[in-house]
Amino acid sequence: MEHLIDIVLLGLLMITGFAIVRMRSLLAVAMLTSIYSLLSASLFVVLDAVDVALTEAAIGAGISTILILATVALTSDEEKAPRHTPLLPLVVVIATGAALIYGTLDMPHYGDPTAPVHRHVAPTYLHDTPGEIGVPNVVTSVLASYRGYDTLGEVTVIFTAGIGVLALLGYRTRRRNSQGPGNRKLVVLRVIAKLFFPLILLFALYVLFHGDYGPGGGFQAGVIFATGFILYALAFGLGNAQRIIPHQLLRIMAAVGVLIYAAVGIESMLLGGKFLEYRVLADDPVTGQHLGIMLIELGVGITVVAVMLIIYYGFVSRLHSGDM
Amino acid sequence: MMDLVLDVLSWVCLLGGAIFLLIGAIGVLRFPDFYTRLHAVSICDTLGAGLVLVGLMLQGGLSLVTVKLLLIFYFMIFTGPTAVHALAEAALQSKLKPLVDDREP
Amino acid sequence: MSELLGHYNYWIVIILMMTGFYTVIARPNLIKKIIGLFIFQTSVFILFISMAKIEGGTAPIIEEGISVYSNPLLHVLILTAIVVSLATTALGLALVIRIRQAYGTTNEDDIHVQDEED
Amino acid sequence: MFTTVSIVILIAIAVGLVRAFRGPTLYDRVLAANMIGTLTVLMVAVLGFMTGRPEFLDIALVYVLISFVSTIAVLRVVALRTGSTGAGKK
Repeated sequence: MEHLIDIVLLGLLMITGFAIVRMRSLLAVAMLTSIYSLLSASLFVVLDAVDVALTEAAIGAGISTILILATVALTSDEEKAPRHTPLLPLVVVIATGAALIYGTLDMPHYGDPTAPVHRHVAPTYLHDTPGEIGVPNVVTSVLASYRGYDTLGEVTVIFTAGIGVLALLGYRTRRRNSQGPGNRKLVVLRVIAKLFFPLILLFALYVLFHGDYGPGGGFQAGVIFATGFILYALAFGLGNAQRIIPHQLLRIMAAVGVLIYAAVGIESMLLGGKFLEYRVLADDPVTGQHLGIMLIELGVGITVVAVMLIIYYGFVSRLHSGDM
Repeated sequence: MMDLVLDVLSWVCLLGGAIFLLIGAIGVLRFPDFYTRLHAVSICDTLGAGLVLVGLMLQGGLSLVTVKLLLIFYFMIFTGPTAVHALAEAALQSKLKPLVDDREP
Repeated sequence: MSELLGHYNYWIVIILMMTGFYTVIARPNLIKKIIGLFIFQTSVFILFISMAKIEGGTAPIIEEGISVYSNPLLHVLILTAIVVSLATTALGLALVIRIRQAYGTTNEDDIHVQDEED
Repeated sequence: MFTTVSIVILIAIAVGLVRAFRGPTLYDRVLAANMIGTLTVLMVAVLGFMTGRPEFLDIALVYVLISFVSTIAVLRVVALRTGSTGAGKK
């Protein structure tokens, strides 16, 4: 049965991909991109990757779509036809595709438990996690502990992207919220936003600290937290959102998150371990691991929230009316 | 005995939800204009989704799963209508005309 | 038949990948190119997650009474890759906005024409 | 039984996709995206029960929130566009 769902979802994804290429209206393409993300996220659930599904839904269907839409709104909607007939690209693409498909013939079958990818370090992680780290979610333990260096690198990449967007788009603070004529139409949205804003933030904290036991962690929680603020900004205007969490604070937060992460590493060195070796952080190795994972997830979360909001503010503050 | 009753109830709810989802989907495909399609989507969002979630709650029994399902239910009954309302508002705002039957009665 | 089912995921992934690739190289609109890149990235995610799946396995969250789990390592790689993909998408879109400011267009062909005129 | 429900959900998603492709207005596409969001939530919930690990409903919760916020965001951005240039009708 799961096979059937897998096959149907992949088919739908393929059709959506073709439609995205064919369609000329970029706003429509942005909507299809959002659908594409949702479909791939549900595919990840079918393929057992719950953490990945959580991230893809929050990032692909949420923030990416909003950014693409904001860019379309800032530039132009219609796509011009290409000047040249796309014959050469078509040949290149078909040739590359054929070569890649030829390459897959040597790959192990889908779902094969003896595939080389399952023979290397993954069994060790699965086997050692309960004893060494003491958290049930192996994805969290690999992400935060076994491969903590990688994750530090990723967080730095996010931080750099935030700086890049800041350098390219700058920011414009809005002191006052414009009380334009359109605002009375937002009553329903505002009531709902007031109701949901605290719930979303609470849920983000749950995802952050429950990440050891279920799907979740710093990346996902950060994005959900930022989504809460985006909802607030949509309902009450960007100016009011910036009053709650001003731009200066965001820039500090982005740096603080990375620093917390690196500081945990240095702290563990000072306590006589290696860089990011959490078990020296407490008397009991397992408690130390818990503490370390908690702290670095917090750092990741803070950076991700800050960078997401920096990006969002950067894009949306360029839209003219500033109502959102 | 109690288990059997709960099971049957939950199957009834799930099947009912599925039927409403199907009806909503057909409506989205077949209705003539945007404003009529909104009605079809509302069926999916509230009745269809609600019944499926209730059916799952009956399966879950008294546990954290049911609490989460309740939370999803709670979110859904608020977000669905709000989103549809915002959509209708935005469409009206952009002067999208509803399709009117102007034949003589 | 088993050959077909065994490689179905990979083939669809390659078709998606090529769709994204085609959009990037053949379409002159810069936003469309970035969306093509997004499709390409997602296809890579699906490739990795398909490889991580083990028949009869379940999500890699340890619980009593379950012995087969899907591969957590690939999940970790893709989890971080998704966040990085957002970072690249955001940077790309920011660049598009700046290019539009400088050239007044998001069409690559028009930009080339303007560059040649200068 | 879960199988039946998930097949129905898949059919409904496919129908929603058809609507998203055909349009004709942007609002129809947003409507289709919103519907697919709802259906995905249900799909994830049913899948959890089907595979016997229903504790992953957090994902479904996130989907509800995200699809709501992105629908609202789309509408606000489109409203800004129609306000300034009068585009976005088709």
